[in-house]
Amino acid sequence: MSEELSPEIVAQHGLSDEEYALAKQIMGRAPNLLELGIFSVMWSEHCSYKSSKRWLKTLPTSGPRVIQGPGENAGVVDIGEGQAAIFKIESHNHPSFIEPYQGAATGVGGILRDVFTMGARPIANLNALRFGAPEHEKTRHLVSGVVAGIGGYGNCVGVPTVGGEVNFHPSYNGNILVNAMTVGLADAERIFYAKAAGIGNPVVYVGSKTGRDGIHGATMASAEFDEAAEAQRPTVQVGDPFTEKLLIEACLELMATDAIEAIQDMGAAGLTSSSFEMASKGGCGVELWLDKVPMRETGMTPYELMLSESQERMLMILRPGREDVARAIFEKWDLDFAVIGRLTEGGRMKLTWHGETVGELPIDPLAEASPEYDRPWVASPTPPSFDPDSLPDHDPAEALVRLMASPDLCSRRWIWEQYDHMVMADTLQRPGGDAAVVRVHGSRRALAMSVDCTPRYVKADPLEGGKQAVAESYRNLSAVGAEPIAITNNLNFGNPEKPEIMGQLVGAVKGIGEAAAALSYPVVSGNVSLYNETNGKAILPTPVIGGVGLLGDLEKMARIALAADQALVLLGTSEGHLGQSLYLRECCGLEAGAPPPVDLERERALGELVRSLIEDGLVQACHDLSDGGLAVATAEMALAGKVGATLEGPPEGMDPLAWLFGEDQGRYLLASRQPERLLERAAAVGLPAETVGYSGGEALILPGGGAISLASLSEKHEDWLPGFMDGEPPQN
Amino acid sequence: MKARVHVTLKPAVLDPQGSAIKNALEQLGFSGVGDVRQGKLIEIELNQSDDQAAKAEIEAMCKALLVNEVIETYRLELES
Amino acid sequence: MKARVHVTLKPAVLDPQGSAIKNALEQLGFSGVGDVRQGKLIEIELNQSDDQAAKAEIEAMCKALLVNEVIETYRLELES
Amino acid sequence: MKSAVIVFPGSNCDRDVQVALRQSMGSEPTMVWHKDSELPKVDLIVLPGGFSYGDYLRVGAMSARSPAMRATVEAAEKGVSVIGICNGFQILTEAKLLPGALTRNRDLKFHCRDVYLRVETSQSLFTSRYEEGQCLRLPVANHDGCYVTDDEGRRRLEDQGQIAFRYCDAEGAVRPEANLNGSISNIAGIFNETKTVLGLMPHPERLSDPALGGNDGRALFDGLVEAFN
Ligand SMILES: Nc1ncnc2c1ncn2[C@@H]1O[C@H](COP(=O)(O)OP(=O)(O)O)[C@@H](O)[C@H]1O
Ligand SMILES: [Mg+2]
Repeated sequence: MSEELSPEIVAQHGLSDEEYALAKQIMGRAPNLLELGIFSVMWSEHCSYKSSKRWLKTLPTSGPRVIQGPGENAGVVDIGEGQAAIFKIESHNHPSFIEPYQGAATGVGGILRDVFTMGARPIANLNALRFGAPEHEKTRHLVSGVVAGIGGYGNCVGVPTVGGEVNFHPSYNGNILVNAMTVGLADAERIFYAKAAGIGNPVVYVGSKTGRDGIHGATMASAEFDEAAEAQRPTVQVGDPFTEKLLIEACLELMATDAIEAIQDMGAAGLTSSSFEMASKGGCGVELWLDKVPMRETGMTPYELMLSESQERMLMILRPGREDVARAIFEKWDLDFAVIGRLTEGGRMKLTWHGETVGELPIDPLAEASPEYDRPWVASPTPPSFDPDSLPDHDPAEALVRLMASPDLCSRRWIWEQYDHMVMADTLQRPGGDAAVVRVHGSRRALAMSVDCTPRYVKADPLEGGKQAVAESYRNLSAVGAEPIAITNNLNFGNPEKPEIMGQLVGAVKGIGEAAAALSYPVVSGNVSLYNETNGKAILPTPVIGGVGLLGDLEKMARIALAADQALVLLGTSEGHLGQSLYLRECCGLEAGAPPPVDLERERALGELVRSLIEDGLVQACHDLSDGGLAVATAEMALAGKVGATLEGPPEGMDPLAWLFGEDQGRYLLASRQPERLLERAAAVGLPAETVGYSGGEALILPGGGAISLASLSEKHEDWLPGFMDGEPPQN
Repeated sequence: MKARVHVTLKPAVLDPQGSAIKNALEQLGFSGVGDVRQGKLIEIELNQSDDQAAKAEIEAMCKALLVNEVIETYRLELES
Repeated sequence: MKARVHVTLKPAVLDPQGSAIKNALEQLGFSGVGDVRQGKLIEIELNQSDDQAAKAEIEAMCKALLVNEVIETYRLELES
Repeated sequence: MKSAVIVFPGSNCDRDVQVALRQSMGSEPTMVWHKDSELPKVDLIVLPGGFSYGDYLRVGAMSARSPAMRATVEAAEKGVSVIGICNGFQILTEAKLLPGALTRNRDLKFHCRDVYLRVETSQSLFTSRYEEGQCLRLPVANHDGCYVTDDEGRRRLEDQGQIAFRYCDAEGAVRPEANLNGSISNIAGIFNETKTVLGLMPHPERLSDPALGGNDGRALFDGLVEAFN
């Protein structure tokens, strides 16, 4: 059927010699170009998870609430009253570096499709962003483009963007991270899966027409970066949020009928991976009539149609006789609708072009044979140590201002005000708190959500860093009063072929797994992004955790805003841990020491206590302690409430700066008018709690060093980002 | 003099606005409308009398700012 | 044939895009940049061979949809 | 009161305003598809916020030419009340039911945040439950909220009391600093000459429920219901 392809062509498709040999063995002959293209995308890191699979398998993925764990387009958890939350996070790192606006926008579009393809109406978007050093010449342009792109897409589709996180660090100079998360709501009885069934059933294509977009985008997304990346620019795609909005409405309308047997978005590797996944999950074969695919351009080839990554497309298997119902709905929404094939016996994929067979592959062997590597790894070196006693002395007030105005801690208002975070009129807690809270429409219940990772901890100790990311997520949800129910995760790492990078991945996944198990906080979905390197330099390991929690009654919810005349009660143990702290980095210029250890049993007990205190109405405001420790948490609560606060000195023998800025884990700051009740309740369950200050006035007063007026603190906190972005040339 | 930069999407790049305009025109009853593409028109006053110099300067501006070469191309027009 | 419609804001209407571009160009070190205005370029394929008819049709499209005469004006270009 | 909400492709506040109307009316508004050229007999037609047609070409331009909008224009000419919120306001100007136009925000950015509004008159169906000079807090969420019209147009709006809301500070003072998008004389919302048509950029439906952090929008819908019952 075809003679041997040249080694150059095989190499261009990113297949190793072993992989190519395996491909020939599976085919029983040499693949033709179309078939080779299919192998190359199916076996790319992005689609096959060949480096991470072995470790992902170790994650705890089940629990009483889990309806669907990893393996589908998104994870599904039971939230009671017959409803389910469906969510997932996904990276769009390389495309966003190449073209920030479109890269970020299409990232949002892609994760939305993963969620509504399962029958959920998307109700919230979040994003985890990592940029290079502020002084790097590309950073401003990238921030402005990525933020505009996320807003441009999310605002138009009408899904509120309610939360996220942003870090700046030189290790991301040439390789930013854009991770987008979508949370959706569905009827637990009406979840849609990708498992094809029903020999002879029609394969239906809906959405936008197929163009020559991002051909090889999937392979590019996992090829290590270098300056030559610039040359790959044309592989970037343009998103069409308007069409996506129509697609959401049309799909949900059709899902309300009984027409759909299976459905799958066309994400990375478009028609190839969507048709393969559906057929292999259903254990059947599929025949695709490629000339029937709606095309945007003339002269398109089968190869281009199978590999195109044009956005806003879905593939469905319809039940017999339901074509007209479906067609009518998509025509009503002015979307393309085409029957492009049918399910067949005997698991082969047959591709035809005007009646002539142009490619044929066995489905399961190809899927099963997809490579899985046990890559060599080495434990991460212990970070440089530092001598706490030799640290420069700082005025606490000045140090606090410096931290609150630093790139990683300053206000993100400039960003979230460019996102519509209120559309759908269910946003109970807007950006700026510990977790965003979105009401379950028409009910008294709500979902809390946040994305978290502290890459500097993970770099210093992948295991502790992995645990910490999950623990912080658990804390952020508990701090608003929500029961943490499940997580999604986005593993962003460098080149896994390097043992030290693989060591970071192995350590972080182990940490995430331990924490998820100890906190009954299972992993239900996720995504892996590897080869995040430029010219051989890797990013900080960044395993982002997206957490979702449930609030049974929206009246029983805590916020971070202080009011006057409240006592500040600190829950948890403070030892003044400065290793890897933001204070050490921003005020002492050191990225040193071990990260704060995480005591998972303690985290669980503290979370339960905090939630019960909020539930019982004993807490007027609550904030977990993280970057910047006690002083920063207090300052954030004061700014949110526009009321001052006074903090008392450290326990005997602790350095005041360590007390104020130490980042010991497992701590919450509670504001209450009945502090003694809190102390009793903590003592009753054997957890440490102490009153550390009180609210009131118009200034922040720190032990052993001065006061800062809220007004000036607020100004410094608010001004950094807009100031930094000022003078940014307008984006195309 | 005055320079006109016509910025258009590269031919293979999706143009959602263009297709939306085409559909709208058809719904308004205009027939025989083929492909529609929407681009930008940037008009720049330059105090530069020499055509060659002006051309070079505008081209530098396109590279530096006006054109997103990832997805766009441009055409230049000078008018004294 | 192909029609090009250049849609620009009326002189009296503020053009924040234009001024932002001007500022950015100056920040990038381009000197002698005067007024900058940003408009739209709409390219329409028409299967209409007669220039007069084409012109009339495009003008009708401008009135019906392409141009908001409250704030915009337009210029027409035909290319066979 | 009987009301209809027109759903355009890309509308995304249609459900939000439906909820607010239901809350004030105690009954359901009719949702009308943009392709329908017949409207039900109603007292109030609502054009919701969103990105109809993706905001492509010009905000509101394509929706303004839809069959449902042609019917809306006819109804408005017969005196039926019409309110356009955000994208709905943009559609109303494109449909010439309201003068002027809405253009890109002065700083070129999308703005999503609460703003303060001064109620310029309580002498209308839409503002009867507010006091003249009252200061409201309502969210905006738009990229093209900058209202423009020529001097003569502005004078006409002022002379005929057609300005409904102006951006102001927390104390209710209409100052340049409070003008977040560059709108002429801080205009956030305007009426037609007969005050039967209102267009405004802020979203009353987004703060008509204390659980969402405010209730200043509620009185607008309550006032309409009262007027029509
Ligand atoms: N880090 C991870 N942890 C758990 N599950 C993961 C992880 N990465 C990927 N998965 C799961 O693998 C499947 C394929 O992931 P992905 O290719 O990103 O999905 P899609 O193809 O829908 O974008 C999904 O079910 C996803 O949830
Ligand atoms: Mg998917």
